[in-house]
Amino acid sequence: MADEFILETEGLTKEFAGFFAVRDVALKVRRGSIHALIGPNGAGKTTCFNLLTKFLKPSAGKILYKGQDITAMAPADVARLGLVRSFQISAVFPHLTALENVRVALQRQHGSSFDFWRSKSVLNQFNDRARELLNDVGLSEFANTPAVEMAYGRKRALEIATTLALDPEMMLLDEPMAGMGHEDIDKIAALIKRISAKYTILMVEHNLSVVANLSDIITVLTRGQVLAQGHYSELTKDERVKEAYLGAGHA
Amino acid sequence: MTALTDDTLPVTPRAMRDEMVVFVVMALLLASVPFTGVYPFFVMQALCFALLACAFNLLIGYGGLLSFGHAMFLGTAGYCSAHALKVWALPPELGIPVGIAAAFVLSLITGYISIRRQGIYFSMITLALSQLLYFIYLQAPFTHGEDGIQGIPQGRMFGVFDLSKPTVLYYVVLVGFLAGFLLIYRIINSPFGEVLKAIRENEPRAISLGYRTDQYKFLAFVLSGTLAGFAGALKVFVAQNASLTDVHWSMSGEVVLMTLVGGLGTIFGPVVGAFAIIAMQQYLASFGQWVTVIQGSIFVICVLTFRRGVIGEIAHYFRRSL
Amino acid sequence: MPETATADAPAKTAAGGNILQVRNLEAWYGESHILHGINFDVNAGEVVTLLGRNGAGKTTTLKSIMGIIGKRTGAVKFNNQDIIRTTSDKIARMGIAFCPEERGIFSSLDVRENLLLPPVVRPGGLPLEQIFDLFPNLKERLNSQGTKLSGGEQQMLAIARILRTGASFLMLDEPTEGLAPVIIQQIGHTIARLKKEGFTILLVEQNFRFASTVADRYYVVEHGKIIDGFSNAELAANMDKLHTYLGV
Amino acid sequence: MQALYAQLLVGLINGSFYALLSLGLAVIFGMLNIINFAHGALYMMGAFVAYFLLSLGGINYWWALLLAPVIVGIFGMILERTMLQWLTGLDHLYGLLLTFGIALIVQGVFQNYFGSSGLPYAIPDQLKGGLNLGFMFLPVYRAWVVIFSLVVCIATWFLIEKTRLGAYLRAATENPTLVRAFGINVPRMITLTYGLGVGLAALAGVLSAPINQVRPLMGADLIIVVFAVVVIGGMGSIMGSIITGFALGVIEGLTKYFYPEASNTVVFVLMVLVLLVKPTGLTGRAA
Amino acid sequence: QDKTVKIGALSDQSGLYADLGGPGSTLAAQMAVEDSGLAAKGWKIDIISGDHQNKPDIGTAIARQWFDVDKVDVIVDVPNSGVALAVNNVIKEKNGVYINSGAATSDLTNAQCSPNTVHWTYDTYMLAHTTGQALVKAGGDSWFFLTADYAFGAALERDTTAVVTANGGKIVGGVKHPLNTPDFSSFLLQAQASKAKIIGLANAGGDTTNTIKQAAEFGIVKGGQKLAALLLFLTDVKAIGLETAQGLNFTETFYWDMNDQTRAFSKRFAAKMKSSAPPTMVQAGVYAGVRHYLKALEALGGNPHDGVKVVEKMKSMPTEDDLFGKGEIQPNGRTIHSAYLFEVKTPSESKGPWDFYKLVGTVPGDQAFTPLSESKCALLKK
Ligand SMILES: Nc1ncnc2c1ncn2[C@@H]1O[C@H](COP(=O)(O)OP(=O)(O)OP(=O)(O)O)[C@@H](O)[C@H]1O
Ligand SMILES: Nc1ncnc2c1ncn2[C@@H]1O[C@H](COP(=O)(O)OP(=O)(O)OP(=O)(O)O)[C@@H](O)[C@H]1O
Ligand SMILES: [Mg+2]
Ligand SMILES: [Mg+2]
Repeated sequence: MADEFILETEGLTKEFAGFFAVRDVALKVRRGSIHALIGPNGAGKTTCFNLLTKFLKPSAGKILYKGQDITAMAPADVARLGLVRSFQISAVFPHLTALENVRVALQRQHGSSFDFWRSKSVLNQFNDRARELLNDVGLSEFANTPAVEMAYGRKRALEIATTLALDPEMMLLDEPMAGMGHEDIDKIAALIKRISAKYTILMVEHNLSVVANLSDIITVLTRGQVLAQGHYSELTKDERVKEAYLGAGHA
Repeated sequence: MTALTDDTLPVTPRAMRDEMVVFVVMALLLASVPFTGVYPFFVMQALCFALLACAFNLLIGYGGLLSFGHAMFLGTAGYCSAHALKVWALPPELGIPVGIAAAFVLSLITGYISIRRQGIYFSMITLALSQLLYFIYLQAPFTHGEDGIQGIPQGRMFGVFDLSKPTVLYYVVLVGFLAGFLLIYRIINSPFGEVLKAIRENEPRAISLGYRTDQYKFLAFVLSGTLAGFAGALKVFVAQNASLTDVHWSMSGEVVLMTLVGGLGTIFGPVVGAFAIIAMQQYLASFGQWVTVIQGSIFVICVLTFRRGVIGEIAHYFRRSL
Repeated sequence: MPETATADAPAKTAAGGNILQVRNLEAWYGESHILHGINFDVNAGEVVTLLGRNGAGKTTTLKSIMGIIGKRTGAVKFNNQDIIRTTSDKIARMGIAFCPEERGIFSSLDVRENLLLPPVVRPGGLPLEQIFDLFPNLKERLNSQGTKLSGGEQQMLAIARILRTGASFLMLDEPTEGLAPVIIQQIGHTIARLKKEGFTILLVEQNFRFASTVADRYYVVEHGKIIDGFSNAELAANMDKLHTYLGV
Repeated sequence: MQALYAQLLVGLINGSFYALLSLGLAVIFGMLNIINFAHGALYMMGAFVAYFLLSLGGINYWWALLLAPVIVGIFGMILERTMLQWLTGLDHLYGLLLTFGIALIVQGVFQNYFGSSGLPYAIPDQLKGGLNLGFMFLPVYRAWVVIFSLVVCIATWFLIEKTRLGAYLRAATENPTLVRAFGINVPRMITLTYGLGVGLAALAGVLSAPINQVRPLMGADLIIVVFAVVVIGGMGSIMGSIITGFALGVIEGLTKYFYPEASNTVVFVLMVLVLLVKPTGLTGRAA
Repeated sequence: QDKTVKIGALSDQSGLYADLGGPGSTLAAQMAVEDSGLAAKGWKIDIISGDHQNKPDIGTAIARQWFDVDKVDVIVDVPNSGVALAVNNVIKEKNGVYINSGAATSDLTNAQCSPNTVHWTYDTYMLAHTTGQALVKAGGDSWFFLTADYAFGAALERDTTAVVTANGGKIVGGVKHPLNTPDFSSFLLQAQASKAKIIGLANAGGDTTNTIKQAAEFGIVKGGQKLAALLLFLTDVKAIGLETAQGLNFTETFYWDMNDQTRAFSKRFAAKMKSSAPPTMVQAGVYAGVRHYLKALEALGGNPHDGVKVVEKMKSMPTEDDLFGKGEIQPNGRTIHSAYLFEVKTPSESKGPWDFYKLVGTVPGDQAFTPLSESKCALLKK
């Protein structure tokens, strides 16, 4: 059933001058699920994301999104299909305010983005929605703060709000919790949980408690290849996963 | 290329009101020039360069693209308008569009070639293209090589306005400038302008939001080039000649200087910068040999002490965007 | 190259003696006043952790000690020498090494060059083999461009390169960010070992669980001030307070 | 055919000037991230210093070859210390404008005192005369220029790419604060490097004094072409600029033979083509 | 009658032409005013100077402002053909007086002539004509051209070719080089290979001096070929040095060491120059032009502030001064006076810092300049 899986890859491979960062990965992401991609550092998770969102060209393999082959598409077009990513190193528009950051994303769907002859006050129609989104990630008091002046954790939150603004069908989150305080982690985790009702989420995360609590299914990647797949409870028992990722000391 | 515009302030409704006030003041001041005894030719020349600098600023200040070949639009439009007026004997209201159209076509071509290059390479490829064009114009018969096209008739606009009358010409140029300025202001504060700023800030992020960023940069390039062409077409009426100076790389450099002196990425900065530089050139002309030294010192002082430019510093002081 | 000088332990101050004293440290980014009087001490051979919420000023504290915040006042004494006005290159030469939170991997250098970049300031740094034992990924990717490493690998590289310099006082800003659990455990072991070898470590951590496995003492930073401090032994008793401070 | 050999050789000679000049620019850009528009003016100063050494101090060409780069290098270091230093971390544009301003000042001052038509500088006696190669008459001085510049280019390349210095410099360009926090006196290193780059320009100036007029504007005419060389080679790439420098000299030489009118333009055509195919120049890193 | 006059010396004060015009031209104009003795007769004569930076639009802007704001009556000098032609239009429009000395283009008195303009000193036609004719007559009957690839170079080459072939010489080849070429060795090799007796340099400024310098390096003159520079000034020779420039042939209309009058003037002039240089022919032309202009005003009894009227008066009076001797201004605005072919001395022949030239031949004015019959000037059709 094509509809069951929103995203599928077959034999996805990326080679950098003889080094295989991703090798022959077959990934199936179920619609509406939170799918976690974990693995030791350098396993190829970010590279996978880059391949899926077309920021890198695959050396081999095929990517199907909603049954459509997107292997040869341009990155912006993939985003337009509703497959949107966040970045591992936080990516915001530093000199725009938080509100403007979100608005830029909202504006894209509106289709007036090439209108250079219109006043930008037409964009005010997005303000309410933007505030709502900021509120969701706990940034409502920072609406008029330029992103550059925000602490790191808040930038991450802002980035998520911006991604949400696109109302994507599927979100790829690369370490959304990295560098956040505990409080924020809980907040964002709750947020992800909440939005997962509407969106499919593929997420890379090293924070195990987050992975454990949130994800429906987990794929473990090592050295570019899929090592195992399953639920958190199953994987913690898997010796290979323990050795490669969790570490001997893991309870 | 973020360090250039680090001080950009978010535009609030209050800021926009400030800007409108300043604009009205500027327009009134300029409109009253013929009654003040200020030499109108000087102001007209400055207005043309101000428009050019504003067009250039659209690309660098809001698109983050430093073009080092903007003189090619100025010069091309100038040559084409001049040719249309002198050889084809078109009236001014048609001569100007000819120049603008030429700049438009040129910006389509050069934009297509250059827009995908990044940072310094973008600057260099625009420089290379403008140098190529310079050599072409040096050879092409219709430009009359280093002599330039001289003695261009100013004619009557729409058959009524006699442009050889300084005051009439002045108001025509002023209207042209204000129209161009308002258009640029509108572009900056349009939905398109917002996206442009976002791209300048973080291009990969903009792509990941689904923007085909090359298309936005291309449009910005074409708008900027065409408006620069408008400045070039107006300038023909003021200088009554079209020469290689306008396509030389040092002219491109001068535009950068004007914008920088006034304040990169500020709305009124390029206007102030253009007036300052043109005034300086006029005034220094009598200093003879020391011109280059003085000009050089101004560059140095400007970069070292008020990097935000005149308007940039003022705006920063009041925490407003201007 | 002194990479081979394994035997020499880093120059120690009198065991347990006070190696770093921070008094009334204030710091500014441009106009904004970030630190409002930080006071704390680090004793030689200790691992001290700064805890605090996002934006509390932890990173700023480390940077101020390192001398890379433009405007700072107060007193920072390292080995009884006041370094508040000293430039960062001299501070580094005195034996303080800093691993920044944004990692600071150089994209124009390959991994090997990145690793060998910081000059050895005194004998006693870890030899390369040991570093590769700790971080096997690095050995494999020695010739790739620094910033082409994965996020976690960059973090490893950032830590690795200061281990070789022989500096005896390490400041690590969130060293576990973005690392897989296996590696975090390894870093924990490394810190323990470095401590045994006489290094002093000042740590900034969000990952409280990790911090609690390595630290001797904690300070809590809030709004640019140290608001509390306790030792590992007092940890259990202070859990409630920590909860309110950090929301753990 | 013989004429062609001659053109190739002559092209190589010009190439060695391009290589030396673009090398200095590449060092300064690649290491300090400054687009040194004053390069042409400093090249000119090199030639002038050689002239002064000879006419005022009676110091001959060989000493000038050593002294002029040192003197101009020191001048460059003063510039760096007093002005360029304040621009670290800012956009390229500011460095470019500042050095452009400096170039105007230097050129203006020289023009005021020495006029624009220039001063003569004779070829040193040891290098006078020429070799008859059969297909052409090769002035000994030109042969010397090629060999000497090759040696200097390779030595500089070695210094930058094969010693630690290069790594420090590149790292310092990206993040001076951090490199400094590793214990390296970044400001001093940068000053010295700028001095080196400027010294290379001055060296080229001394080399060219006997061939070209010692004129205040001698560098201004050349600088844009040299920029193009650096861009084609890939901004900041040392080897790239050396090779492109020599190659461009040859290509230009051939153009001068087959289609002389285009010999000034060919470099820009080349630049556009190269950038279209390789967006960061032949060997450049991403900007 | 109004006895106030304002003279504007518009020149390149800092660029390529600053040495041959520039501040020296302003000085020449000042000396002309002093020597006229008009101040003693109640005239008030002011001089202002400007730098056109070799840019036509700066030149025209200054000119326009001088007329509109500063009430200038006459603009003098203006080297650089492009600027000179642009300024020509402004002066015609404003009905001022234009005494051009620095520009080479013969268009000023030909296709683009104006009733307000007098062109002193030299032009391309004269240069080509004198040099070409004299050299062919001296046996230089095969020519190879090194031509700057723009209108000015082309005009020089065209005019010289006409003279050379008319006198029985032939052109064996040529190469067009771009403006501001730093290195000429490629072109010189081609010239050398052509075996032409004369290598004609149809270029200017730095291009010419570099060619000459590099020609010496490649042993061109030693190999028996001669260089003929079609446009060269005293200051250029100084810059190249006699060692390199010796034997070079070219034309000028004024040289400081021609006779007692020129020497006396040059001595006074050099004393006031920062560089102690004697006047170039362009500066001499400014002096002579201003002197003649003032004579015309005096003859008119006052300044009518009417350019056409003054220029008509100037044309109606024969010219005579210490520097160019006797001459006249033709109806098209061209000043006619003798032209001289010089050869550069060898270092051993030279006796002083500026002792550079040997006189090789003299061409009377009526033969040196464009014959009126060939002129396309509209003023002649009346
Ligand atoms: N552009 C590139 N060129 C060369 N090698 C690369 C490139 N990008 C990634 N790599 C290599 O591919 C491997 C996988 O990197 P990737 O960023 O996908 O890891 P990751 O799983 O996201 O790790 P982390 O958890 O540390 O972020 C790494 O070893 C990295 O060095
Ligand atoms: N470059 C800067 N300019 C202005 N303000 C800054 C800058 N860097 C940090 N700040 C501000 O300084 C405060 C303290 O920042 P700091 O980085 O020290 O926090 P932190 O405790 O390390 O937080 P985190 O856990 O998020 O890293 C924050 O409010 C932040 O917004
Ligand atoms: Mg990753
Ligand atoms: Mg921090």
